[in-house]
Amino acid sequence: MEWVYFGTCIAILVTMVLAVVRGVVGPTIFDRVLAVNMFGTKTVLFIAVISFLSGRPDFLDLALAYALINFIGVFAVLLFFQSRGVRRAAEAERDAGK
Amino acid sequence: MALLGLYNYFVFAVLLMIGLYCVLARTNIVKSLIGLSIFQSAVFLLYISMDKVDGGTAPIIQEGVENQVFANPLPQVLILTAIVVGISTTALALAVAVRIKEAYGTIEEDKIQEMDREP
Amino acid sequence: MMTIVFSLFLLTMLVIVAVAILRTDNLFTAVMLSGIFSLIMAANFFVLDAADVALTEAVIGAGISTVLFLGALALTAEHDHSPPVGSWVPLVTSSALGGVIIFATLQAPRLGDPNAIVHKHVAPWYLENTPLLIDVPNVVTAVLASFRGYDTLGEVFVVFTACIGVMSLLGRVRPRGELIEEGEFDKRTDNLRHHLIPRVVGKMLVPFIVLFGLYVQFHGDFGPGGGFQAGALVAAGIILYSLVEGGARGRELVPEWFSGMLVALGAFTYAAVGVACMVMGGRFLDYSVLSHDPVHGQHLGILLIEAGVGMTVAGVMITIFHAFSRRGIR
Amino acid sequence: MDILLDIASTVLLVTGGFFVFVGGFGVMRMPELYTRMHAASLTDTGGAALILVGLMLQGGFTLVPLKLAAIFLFLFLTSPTASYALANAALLSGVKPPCRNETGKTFPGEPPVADGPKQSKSSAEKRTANKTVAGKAARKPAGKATRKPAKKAARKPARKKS
Amino acid sequence: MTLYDQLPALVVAVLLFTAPIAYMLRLHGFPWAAATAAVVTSFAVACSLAATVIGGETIIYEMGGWPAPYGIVLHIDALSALMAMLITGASSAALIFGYKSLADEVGEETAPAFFAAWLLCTAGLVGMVITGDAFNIFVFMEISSLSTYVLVSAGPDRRALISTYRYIVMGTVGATFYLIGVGFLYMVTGTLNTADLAARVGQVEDIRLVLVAAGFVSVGLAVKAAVFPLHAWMPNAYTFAPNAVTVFIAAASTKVSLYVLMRVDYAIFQNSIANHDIQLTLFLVPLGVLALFVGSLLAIYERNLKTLLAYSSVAQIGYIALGMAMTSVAGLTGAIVHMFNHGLIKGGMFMAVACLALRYRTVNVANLAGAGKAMPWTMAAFVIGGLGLIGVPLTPGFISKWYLVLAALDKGWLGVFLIVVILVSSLLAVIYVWKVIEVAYFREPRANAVPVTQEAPLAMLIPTWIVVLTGVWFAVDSSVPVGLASSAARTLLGVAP
Repeated sequence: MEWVYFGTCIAILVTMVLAVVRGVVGPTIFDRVLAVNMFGTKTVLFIAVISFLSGRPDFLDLALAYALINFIGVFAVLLFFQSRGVRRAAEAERDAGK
Repeated sequence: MALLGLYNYFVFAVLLMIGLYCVLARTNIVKSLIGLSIFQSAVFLLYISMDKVDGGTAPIIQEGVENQVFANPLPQVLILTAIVVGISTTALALAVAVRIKEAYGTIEEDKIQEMDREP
Repeated sequence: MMTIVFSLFLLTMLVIVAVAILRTDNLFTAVMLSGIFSLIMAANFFVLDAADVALTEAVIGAGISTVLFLGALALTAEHDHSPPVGSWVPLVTSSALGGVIIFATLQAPRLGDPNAIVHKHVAPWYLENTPLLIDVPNVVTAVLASFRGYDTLGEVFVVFTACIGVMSLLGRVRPRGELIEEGEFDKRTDNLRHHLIPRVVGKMLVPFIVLFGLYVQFHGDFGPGGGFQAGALVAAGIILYSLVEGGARGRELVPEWFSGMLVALGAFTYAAVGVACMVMGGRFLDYSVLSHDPVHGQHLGILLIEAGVGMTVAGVMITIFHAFSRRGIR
Repeated sequence: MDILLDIASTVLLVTGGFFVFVGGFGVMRMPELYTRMHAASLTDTGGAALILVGLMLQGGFTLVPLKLAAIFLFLFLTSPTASYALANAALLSGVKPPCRNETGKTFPGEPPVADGPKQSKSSAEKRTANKTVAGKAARKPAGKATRKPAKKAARKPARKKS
Repeated sequence: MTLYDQLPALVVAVLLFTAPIAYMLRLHGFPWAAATAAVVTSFAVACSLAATVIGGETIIYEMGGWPAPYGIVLHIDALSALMAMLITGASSAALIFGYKSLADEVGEETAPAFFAAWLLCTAGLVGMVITGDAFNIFVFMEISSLSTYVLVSAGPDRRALISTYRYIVMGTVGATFYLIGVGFLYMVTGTLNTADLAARVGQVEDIRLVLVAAGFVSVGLAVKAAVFPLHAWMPNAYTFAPNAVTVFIAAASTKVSLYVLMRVDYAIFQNSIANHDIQLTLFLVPLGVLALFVGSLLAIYERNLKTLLAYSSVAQIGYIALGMAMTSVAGLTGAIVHMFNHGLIKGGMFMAVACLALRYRTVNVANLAGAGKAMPWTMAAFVIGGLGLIGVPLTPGFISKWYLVLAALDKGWLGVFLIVVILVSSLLAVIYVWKVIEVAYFREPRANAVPVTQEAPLAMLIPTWIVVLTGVWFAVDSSVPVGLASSAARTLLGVAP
């Protein structure tokens, strides 16, 4: 069973690398957000599998925490874009007023 | 193989370099702060690399399991402290950055320096 | 062996991400990448058997830090206009630094060496004596709260100081029009109320996050967790609510006087436990005197101070978040 | 019995790992944002589900499968929501699926499509609907044009935006 | 356990305990009162500790009742008691002094936060000097630094913000360097307790990591202490902080980092690294000499009085570095006495500057014309402080320079060179002090300037003069600081008293 876990871990790790590459390459900022989100999910899985691999399944709490936390970041990003759109519109209006 | 066992420390050194370079070379305040947090994270890596023991597991004692090898709990405790210290510094510095933006209208240090030079 | 393979992957990614952070001019990208950076770091901590640290790094580094950076970006600027080529001083300094460290660590014990001095001197004592003297399964909690409780006291006060600082820097402006009509909410930019799915799912998750935070708080003696992680998780729950429903609603849920009070009260609890130990005839922070049975006294002390830590951290994170989000309303 | 469980979870884990990898590959290779999102979000949920169920079979009658179920539930709720939120933010900011780029010749600087938010909202009424938007976007450039121009068209406006 | 046994913990505990209370109870005037009461109590405790340890004994207080290498212990000897006295004394003097000026500069709404930060800053500094644990020093260093950032950023000018930012960056980098050094030390010894470290570092076979650790710790602390090339954050931070804050941090905060540097270098590395005294000399003498010249010259060309004094501090830190570099009892005594005396001198001078700032608003030297007549008492205090900086006999500066010269006499040609340097830099100090005196006493105020006729209020003058006279008293009868310092120097060097 160990080797199956190990293999799964490696698969997840490779995916993580791919996500990181996407995050680094971009090109849009949304690609990076996507990479962060995907990376978060992969981390959850990675930790879940590894806690079985090391024989301490009681550490699944961590994976749970990651799943919850990962979500908040995406919300913050959404809010950020929303307020940025409004801010830019306001700036444009102000510039037009000049 | 011997070098592989030291890989953690090398990465620690590289991250430290990147962090310090970012702090020193960038004039943008927020960017410098991101560099500063990398710089601090690198130190976490140094400490946590020390705590690992071969065949060990996290230092949480399980009932009914004999002869377990545990990782060293002390560096973990220190780094728990250091992480919280790090976020405190970052939060404070970001608050200062926001105030700087409000007071100067920019967060580029070189521009601020120019503005201050004019009487 | 497996550890080394995993570490190889994770650490290399760490370096790649760090270089990318350094190279990008877009601050938003940098923040996103530093979120990834924290997650990799946390995964690496977990691989290196530091479960508590991994939890903290994930919650604080990837969660709260990202939110704070985004809040600050919204209030400052998104682009880094540093001149592309600076002087040679930073480059030389940092390369010298790296060179020195690599030179020195060539003699460091390899990763996981069981004969390293680190594992021979103080650490075994903690592992042996925790079951006898304190009797909690999580040795990290025991060291954190009791053996090195004074450090943790200091740390709580560091967080407290940060909160004071952020409040005195960003708290002076009173927001105008805090009382808002129901209809006004949808026009404001600091909430996600018109996004149906995120709103429903987000609000649904808030109680679970808070509940999970409480679980981490009180389960910290037995598994990874404790006051810091719990405080940060509870704060994350409240922050999620504020993101979805807007800062004003968030401040209705947890008023600022309450979170401020929570901060001071938590720090006060910790210091008061220390003083109480002195009054009852022990040393500062010597929980053994709190009860007739030393081990039971330790349990009681750890419970109390972890509660203090949790309160402070939760209060601080909420206060800081509110200070940033309120600043955005003009 | 044990061996059956082992085999079952091996199968699940291996397929799960494969799914996850395919997702990562898709995110790497797909030509533009929405298609990548499609690759990521589908396999995120699918691969995660398989792996978590595979682990659940190994957990025995303890708290462990329960925790795994909780993680599973959370991922199932949060992952699509996150994808929705992301797609919405991208659309609001003016990153458009390439099909529109080819026909309408939109260019950077133009305000976001007027029906952008509305459309994504109506499509969000059903969780799957939002995926089909991305799915269509993925298929079109592959079917119509050769791959390279589609890639270019998608990247050009995007790069300036970012 | 009697109260007497608990004193070591009380020095810090009182301050930490009061900080949240001062923050919570938002009554008018309460935060200031609570802070003052706590700081004065802590000062009293520090004095009684100093009385206990002046004979050369050491108090070990086990935090939480856990013995030394496993738990954290407080370690109080003559040196740490002296420093604790200096810090709490400076803090209480500055608080009492600042009752009026802080009320102007800080404002009612931020007062609870400000005074809580003040308490925490004092607690952090005291915690750093009395602890016997290398990592604990880091934690308390961060408490004191974060609260100093808060205090500095409370300054009225917008430049206070950018100075705070630079201070944060430098301070964090310094603290992180220290943390790296401690990490390496832990790697080779497996312990964090300073006494245990000192014993075990000597047994390390391969010295490379220890050397690098020593380097990191020293550089990190040098940043915090504003030792010459790393002083960049200091002048602006001093200039734009609220006046009472400048009094406090100028008197206490950099000294604490110097203290830790001294402690770590002498207690831990001196015994374990061969030729460490030569390395220390090579590291500190050039920096000290450069600091003396560069600091003094910058002070001569500076127009703002607060910045001028800040550059003078850079120079004075050079003296302390020189004293440390000489690795002899006399040299160390000189360095320690100078930490104490410079705290008194600079504290008094910044108090006088704060009085001037109250009436003149801008403290550009050029604006102060006629101040000698308008504010005779304030200027007199300033002049006495200035004489102390120069090192005129019967002022505190003389005692410390005397010991430095005595130490240099043992050092052969290097010593002669150092004596020349000390003399020249004293002459430079004459120039920058005279520059101020000349304007204040001998130049007529400009015609269009608003005439200042009022002396500073008594509530500020009395603390100023108390500090100045204490300085003079310790110069005339120097037995207390010199006694504590030489006993401390002997302990550090491991020489029997």
